[in-house]
Amino acid sequence: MNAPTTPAKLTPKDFATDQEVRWCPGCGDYAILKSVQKVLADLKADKDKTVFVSGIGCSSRFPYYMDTYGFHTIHGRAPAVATGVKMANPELDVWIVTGDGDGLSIGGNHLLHIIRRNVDTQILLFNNEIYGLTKGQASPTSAIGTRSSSTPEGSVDAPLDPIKVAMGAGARFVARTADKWIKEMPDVLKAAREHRGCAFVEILQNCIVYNDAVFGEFTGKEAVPGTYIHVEHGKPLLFGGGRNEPPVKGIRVKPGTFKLEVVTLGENGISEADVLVHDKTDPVLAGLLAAMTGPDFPVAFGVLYEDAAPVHDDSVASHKADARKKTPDVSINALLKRGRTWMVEGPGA
Amino acid sequence: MNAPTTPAKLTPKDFATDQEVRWCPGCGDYAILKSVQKVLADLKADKDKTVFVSGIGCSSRFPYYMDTYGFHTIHGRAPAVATGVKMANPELDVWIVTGDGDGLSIGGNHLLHIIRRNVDTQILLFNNEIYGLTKGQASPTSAIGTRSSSTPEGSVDAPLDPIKVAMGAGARFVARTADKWIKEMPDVLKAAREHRGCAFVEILQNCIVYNDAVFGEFTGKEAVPGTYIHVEHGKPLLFGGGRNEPPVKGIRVKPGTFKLEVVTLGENGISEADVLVHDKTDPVLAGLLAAMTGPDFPVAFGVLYEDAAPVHDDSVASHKADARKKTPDVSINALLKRGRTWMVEGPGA
Amino acid sequence: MSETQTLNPESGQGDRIELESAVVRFAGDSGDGIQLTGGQFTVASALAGNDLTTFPDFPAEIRAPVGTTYGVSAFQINFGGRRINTSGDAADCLVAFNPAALKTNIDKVNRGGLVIVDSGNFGPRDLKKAGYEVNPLEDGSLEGWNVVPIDISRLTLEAVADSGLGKVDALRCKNFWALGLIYWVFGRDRAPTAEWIEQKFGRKDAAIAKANVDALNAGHAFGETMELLQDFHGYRVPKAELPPGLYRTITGGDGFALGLAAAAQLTETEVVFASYPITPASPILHHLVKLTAYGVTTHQAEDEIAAACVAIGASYGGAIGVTSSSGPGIALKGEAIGLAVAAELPLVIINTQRAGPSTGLPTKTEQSDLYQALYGRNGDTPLVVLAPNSPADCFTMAIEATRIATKYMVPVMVLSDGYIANASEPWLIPDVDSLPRIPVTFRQDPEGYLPFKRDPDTLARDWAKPGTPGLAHRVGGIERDSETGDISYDPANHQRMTDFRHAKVAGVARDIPPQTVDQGKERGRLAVVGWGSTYGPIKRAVTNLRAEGLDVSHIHLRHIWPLPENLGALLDGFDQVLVPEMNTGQLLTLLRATYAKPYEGLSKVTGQPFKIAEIEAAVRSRLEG
Amino acid sequence: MSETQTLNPESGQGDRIELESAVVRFAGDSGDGIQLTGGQFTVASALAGNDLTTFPDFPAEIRAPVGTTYGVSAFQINFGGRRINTSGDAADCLVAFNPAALKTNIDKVNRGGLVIVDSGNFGPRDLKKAGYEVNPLEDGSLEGWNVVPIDISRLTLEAVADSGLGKVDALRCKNFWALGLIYWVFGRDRAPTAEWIEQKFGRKDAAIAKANVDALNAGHAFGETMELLQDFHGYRVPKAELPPGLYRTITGGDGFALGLAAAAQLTETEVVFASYPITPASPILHHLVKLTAYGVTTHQAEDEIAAACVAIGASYGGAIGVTSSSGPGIALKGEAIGLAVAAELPLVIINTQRAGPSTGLPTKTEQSDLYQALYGRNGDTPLVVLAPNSPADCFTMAIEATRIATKYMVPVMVLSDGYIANASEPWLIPDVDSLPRIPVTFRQDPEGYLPFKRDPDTLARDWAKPGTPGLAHRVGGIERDSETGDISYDPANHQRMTDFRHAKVAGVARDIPPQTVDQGKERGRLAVVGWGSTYGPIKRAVTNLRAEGLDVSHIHLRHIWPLPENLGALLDGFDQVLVPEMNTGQLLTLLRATYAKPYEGLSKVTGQPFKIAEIEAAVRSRLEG
Ligand SMILES: Cc1ncc(C[n+]2csc(CCOP(=O)(O)OP(=O)(O)O)c2C)c(N)n1
Ligand SMILES: Cc1ncc(C[n+]2csc(CCOP(=O)(O)OP(=O)(O)O)c2C)c(N)n1
Ligand code: SF4
Ligand code: SF4
Ligand SMILES: [Mg+2]
Ligand SMILES: [Mg+2]
Repeated sequence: MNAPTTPAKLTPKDFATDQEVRWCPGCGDYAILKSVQKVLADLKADKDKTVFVSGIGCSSRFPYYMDTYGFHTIHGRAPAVATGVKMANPELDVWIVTGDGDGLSIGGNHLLHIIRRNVDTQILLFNNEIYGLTKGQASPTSAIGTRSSSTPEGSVDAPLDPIKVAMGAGARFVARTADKWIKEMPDVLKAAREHRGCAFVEILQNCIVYNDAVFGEFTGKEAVPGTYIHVEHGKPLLFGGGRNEPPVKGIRVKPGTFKLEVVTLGENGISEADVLVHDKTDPVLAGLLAAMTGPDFPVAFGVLYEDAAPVHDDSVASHKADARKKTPDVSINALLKRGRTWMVEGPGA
Repeated sequence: MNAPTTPAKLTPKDFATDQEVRWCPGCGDYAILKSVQKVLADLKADKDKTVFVSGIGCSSRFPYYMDTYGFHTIHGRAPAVATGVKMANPELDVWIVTGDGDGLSIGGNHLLHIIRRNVDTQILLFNNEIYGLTKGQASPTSAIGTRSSSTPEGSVDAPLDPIKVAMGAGARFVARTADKWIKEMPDVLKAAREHRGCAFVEILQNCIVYNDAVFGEFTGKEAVPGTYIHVEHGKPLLFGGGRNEPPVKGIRVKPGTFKLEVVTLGENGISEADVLVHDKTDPVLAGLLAAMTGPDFPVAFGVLYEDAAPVHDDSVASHKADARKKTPDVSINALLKRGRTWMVEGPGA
Repeated sequence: MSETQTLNPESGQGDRIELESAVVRFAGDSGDGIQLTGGQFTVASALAGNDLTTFPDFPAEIRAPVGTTYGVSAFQINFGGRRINTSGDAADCLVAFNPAALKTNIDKVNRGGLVIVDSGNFGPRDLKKAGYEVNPLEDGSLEGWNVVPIDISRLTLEAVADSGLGKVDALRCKNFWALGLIYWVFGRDRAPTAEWIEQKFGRKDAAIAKANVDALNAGHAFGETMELLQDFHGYRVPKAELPPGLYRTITGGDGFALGLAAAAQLTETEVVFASYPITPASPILHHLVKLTAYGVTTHQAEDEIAAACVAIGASYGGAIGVTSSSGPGIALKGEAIGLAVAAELPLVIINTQRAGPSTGLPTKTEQSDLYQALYGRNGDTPLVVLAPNSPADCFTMAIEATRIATKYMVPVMVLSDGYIANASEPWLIPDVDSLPRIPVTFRQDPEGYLPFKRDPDTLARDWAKPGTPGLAHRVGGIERDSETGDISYDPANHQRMTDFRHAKVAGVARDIPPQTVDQGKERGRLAVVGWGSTYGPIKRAVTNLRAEGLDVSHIHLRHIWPLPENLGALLDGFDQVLVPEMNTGQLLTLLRATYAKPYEGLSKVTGQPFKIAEIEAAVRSRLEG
Repeated sequence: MSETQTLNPESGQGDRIELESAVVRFAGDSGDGIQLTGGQFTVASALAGNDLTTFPDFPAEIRAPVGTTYGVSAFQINFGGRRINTSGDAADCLVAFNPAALKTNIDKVNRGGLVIVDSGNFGPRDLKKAGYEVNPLEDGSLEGWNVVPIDISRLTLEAVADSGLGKVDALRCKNFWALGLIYWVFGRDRAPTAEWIEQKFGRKDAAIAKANVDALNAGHAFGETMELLQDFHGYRVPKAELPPGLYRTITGGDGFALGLAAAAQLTETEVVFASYPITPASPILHHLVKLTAYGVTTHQAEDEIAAACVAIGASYGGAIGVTSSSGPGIALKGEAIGLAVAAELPLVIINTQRAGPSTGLPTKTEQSDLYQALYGRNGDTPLVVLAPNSPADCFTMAIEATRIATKYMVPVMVLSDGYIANASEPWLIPDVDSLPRIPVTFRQDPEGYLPFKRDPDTLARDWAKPGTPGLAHRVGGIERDSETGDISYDPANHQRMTDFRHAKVAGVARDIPPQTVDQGKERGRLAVVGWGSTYGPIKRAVTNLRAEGLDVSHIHLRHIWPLPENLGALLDGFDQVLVPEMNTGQLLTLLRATYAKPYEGLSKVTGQPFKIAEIEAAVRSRLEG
């Protein structure tokens, strides 16, 4: 046949629906939507084989804006629904979109278990450290002291660290990016999509209405140099130079401890060679990088951890294949007759 | 008054109810029950101020056998019920008893959040790596390959590590013990009770009926020397000598990595001084110790991590105190009249 | 005759036209200060002695782009010289700040009504954003209404010209300009609003305060000096005859929050309120977090199941456990509520219903969770169900729920809805000290204590607080021995306990007021039986129909389960029974099942409250047909 | 006359006494192999041509200490030469292996019944463990029964003396010794059991196999040579007239598992079964995990909510999503089921009911989740409810549920219970190839595809599988436009969709068989209306009463919602309608609400099935009173 087999070049618009996008003007969700659409276009994704599954929240409106298959489910349960979708059809490329409330408050248990099972999906957790859709209550990731409609005097409970939770559940891919890292986000999303297994991506997202600017200092164009680091596997952990400037600082292990420390290049004879090289297969390093916060440390972005492990889809498939192999006759009639049976003869017999 | 104010010496029996204990003969739960009763007796606990809250499972029958206050709730929800008990009366000493299914399958979310909030309770998670009460299905901690009524061909999903999950949620006290460590368990339980905040204790427990002997090699009297280590804060990580024998091995950091390694004393010039000293305030070390498994490493028991942090009970209390301070008149009548009001005059006016 | 009365501005004679009641609606962008404007008009009307009901109509979106139809926020008030029962079937007067507001609200205005439009916002871009192809002010499409286009934006800028404010800030004053105009229309006093403005902005920014007051005065002056319509000199809405005393406004969310605080005081027992945010239930939490000093501890749980369990744990611990949510969240609590029934602990569950099924229409009202309240749990699991009929009644019902829950050691479900939650009405502030105390006794005596022994009268077991010496005991969800509370698999015991649970709830019927007829005779041709937020439209419809001479009575249930003991006999006195509900017939099912009589339902499931006219039509068709 | 017939051994004349049917009960420690013994007796009875029903009575504890009353395991079989409907009100013959078994089971034996006791186990320690202060074999307390103490333990040891087995292993053969004796009592063939023993143990350990066969033969020989009772020569239970064909036994768990596998084949669509373990529902999962090859993928989820959501996701993905649990677990699924109703996806939900409320009595049977099935969700959320009436009917109903779910794009709730789950009955194996196919079509054509456009007949929307080119679409729980499926807040649309959901489920009534009368006339004095597992006792009771000449009919519902279209008219033909249920009257509520007639209930909530005699008495009191 002469029909072209590779699809024509796709653009982000090819993945946009006709639905008006209804996030607040200035919401960080817009940038993430654009980025996901761009990544799918860049990767020439087949939109008929792509499914977005979400829970409930501002972030979870995401599927309505993606011209792919989509399921806007109920609060916190997207990982379970997505697992079912994959069980029905493992060939689908399934993305889960969730929020800090959806994924870590009501949905915490499902998040743990989809990660544990390593279902081959991408989880995008939009972390704005607040409940957006229900008008601004504190969320389990809200920093201590966050004033909100449910914590007018400031929240008191320690927040969860999404990446720490994911690693605690045994995640084999964890990454962090932010709405404002427009240039950097696509690569992180691509890496997540390429990873076989459950890829967990925390996306820091600004809620302009209820929790504005909590990530302002260390994300995007206006970020303060030294407050963030983009990590890359095999590259030294250098940062601090500002946009398009050479780095001035590095990270190394504080000798004799399990702790990291920030060093300044050129000070006390420190050179690039003294700086730790990022090894994304080291879970301890990933944990330490994820835990870095200001003012003493830069906040880390990029793929913090990736290491392959058996994938749920494959174990289900091989279990099916084994079963078929062991059962030459799969007719139900044969099945029903298995085991102890007896004949009752008719009255004529 | 001349009445004695210190209670007479208590014995474990003082904490036993008249209910016949109905676990299977040989179940590891008996030893844990004894140990808890002993600890409360040793500590002269006030049984009227002690509450055991459990979910559902064999393990969760525990409260019926403790002559204290007790609440056998519903599957997976004990942490939430316990939080409520503490909110009503923070002076109570609340113990949560849960299983690997109860606490990490259906109850995973509540476990995350009680730990995050640091509610001052002790969580005893009886880990038998199986669902006992429902007759032996695989649990989220079952080792890969576990044959059970729900996984006749062996389970395929990676298990959760309870301690890793707890640390992922930000636990400030984690410990591990086992039903068969009869001598060692009480100290771990005492440490948990002394800890202000949420103390998480994983107790390896043998289910003789559905998952017999999975911990046999490295727990109790018959344990193989070298397969286990009891850690103690400030003491070198030595092990391997067997019962009442001097240790022959140690643990140290593999130089230049975030990994541990086992060294043999006396080999290659290794002496006790080269061995790592346990620091229970180091979360990275705790994570590494918790993750140790055979055959290359011993399984670690004892208090792996402890580090104080603000406690939920205190923040609730201080929030209440602040509110009272700010509100001199707490009469409802005054409250109702706050804000915009207006008089409607009677017809006579 | 409807609750509201169509204006007839042409009839004016230089004097203000007297209206029995009027409905005013403000509509604009979320950023236009609509709710605040409505709130000020409400206070002014209350101070003018009117009875009133208000209802905010928020956009479903958090903050939509400026000028879009889905970003329109509206506020409606019905006020009058007689008792006001609803926020009005339709408006007599609309103030629309932009084309989108006009477009989405014009259908809510009675034909012939006054429509004031800020024509300064009707440029091509504004029209396009609202989806108008032609300017509706010019194409004759608004012929049925008395449309008054005023360039409010420009007039506001002029009015505050010497304030020193920049244009953006100056334009922010236009809601007060419009409010001033409407104050003139209805002859309202500006002083309290001016005072309020001073208080709110004065401290921070005197210039802003002054500008807003200037705008208010300018709008008012515009009304006085310009003729809005020919020979139109404004309206006069007389004072209503209200019981004398001190008043405030109250929403359903306020009612529950204040009622729970009052219940803590009346029981002298701490309330632990645990919930997870959800629309439209969250306002109760938002209010209660500020009432910690009054003996209410709040807890935002990780999910609804946890919230219910925290409340149950608190009740076990000796506090009054309360949990609150809306339909989907209540669905999640079903298993835990069963535990409270089994363990026989007090528990108050508040469901602010919204349109379902599933996520449904979160911001819209419905009464479709009655089935769930009555039956939404495994097992034979009876509990008590109450339903306030207005925002103020939420206060009363919070106390009543607490009384029943603690007296009978039983969960009580209180059904509110999105309308009650957000509607606001004037409330004669009660004297809580004069309300009956709710005696709560905790068992103290270890002698003869049996955890499941019952009070022979109420069938309630004793409430024994952990920490009490000598009362250590165990409870749980497995069937319990009917005295010791120990696990019991005995068949006869299970039957006995099932019967106890049933009889205990049934017995509450002896402890509630007999059902009265709200309006009309005790026997007759037709009884309209309602529950919850349909109270207002049914009441007004029945008033209207009775005024016409129709033989119809209104019975409104506030205690839904158990039903009042006399209800069956009462209903037997009517030839027909009509049950209007914002669901497909849920109370109807209960009544038919209980009394085995062929009562009829009137169902409306649009997410919108009943209109008075709809009830009237349904009754009429049955009595006149 | 009851389902079972009291034995009168004295009437023997050297010949076997002929019995129409008999009930035998085996009871002993969990370790005594009771269930296995019962299973062998069942096969032998089936091979002898009897109809039968069996019911295992497991201890609530996993493995209690030896000799305790709460560690007793029992097995009851009712078998006969006529159709057998229940496992029997009471036993005619009990085999008790120890004092605890005697103590807990003697009340389940008819007065005058044969009680065979292993007197070798009645030492002081054994008696004490069972809580006997005096040996009941000696204190005259068993006078009402024909007690035959035999030192089975000693006789077994003697019988297998030359097997080379140690004492412990040798004693393990005593169940076969007793079985041999019972085989003699009822004239059963030992050969198939001997064969089975060979197969089971022969390969691993020939000595054990031989010892068990020796014990079996010795027990039998003992019966032949010793006189158990004076002039007692055993019983003869004739063959039943059964439809000819190949039979097997089936439990409710088997029925569902095999039925779902058949449904996968009949629909040519994969089934994804997701559940979380819970008593008594787990056997379905345990069976299905072995049927992967037949197109059923199983998933043990982290909790019930996840299980429901995995099934819903699978249905969205184009498989048939099935989830299963028992009451408390179903309570947790309520919110998710609402999503399936809203998204209009097929979903089969199996509830194996147990005694509630809350954790209740997990191992005991009840029908108290009907309310929850019908009403246990937020919103107006109708779905289809079915109820199999026997273990074998679970097979049929699994297929019927799949048919309705996929044809109407709707959740179907199937209500089984603990009795059906564990009871076992002979089943004439159907030819699945001859069952009607269930056509499932997935939308392929992108032309004109509208996700919520409906088939005008069924009102079902199209099922469009992700992966299908050109059909990309979004669904969700927020109210959807009635054609495009996009979010819609339009009031009229919400009413339309509410009406569609209602009408779609109501329309299923046209697609199910009209209600028939199971037994008796179509009009008359009294109809007994049952559902689910009460089928057996009602059927036998009505048979008995009709034989006595009483004018009573039996109607049994298998389609509970919607109700069959003709049901109302059918019930109108009876003066009285009596609704027996193992709950406080849940079907009764539905019927009274639907038809507004004062039907009466008969409630039993003990965790135990109805006895035939209880139904008989209730009917009699109404017809004779
Ligand atoms: C069962 C249930 N509980 C509660 C809600 C209300 N609810 C909707 S979204 C949400 C939280 C949203 O927060 P997050 O997940 O952080 O998303 P965001 O809006 O911030 O993107 C809540 C509590 C619901 N829809 N369903
Ligand atoms: C809502 C609900 N789902 C399921 C069950 C059934 N169930 C009871 S205990 C249990 C698991 C027990 O496992 P685990 O927590 O490991 O305790 P163990 O018995 O092993 O001590 C399950 C699934 C239940 N009682 N309630
Ligand atoms: S509320 Fe916050 S998160 Fe939600 S759309 Fe608005 S800005 Fe975005
Ligand atoms: S089943 Fe296992 S865990 Fe449960 S009581 Fe028996 S031995 Fe213990
Ligand atoms: Mg958020
Ligand atoms: Mg377990």
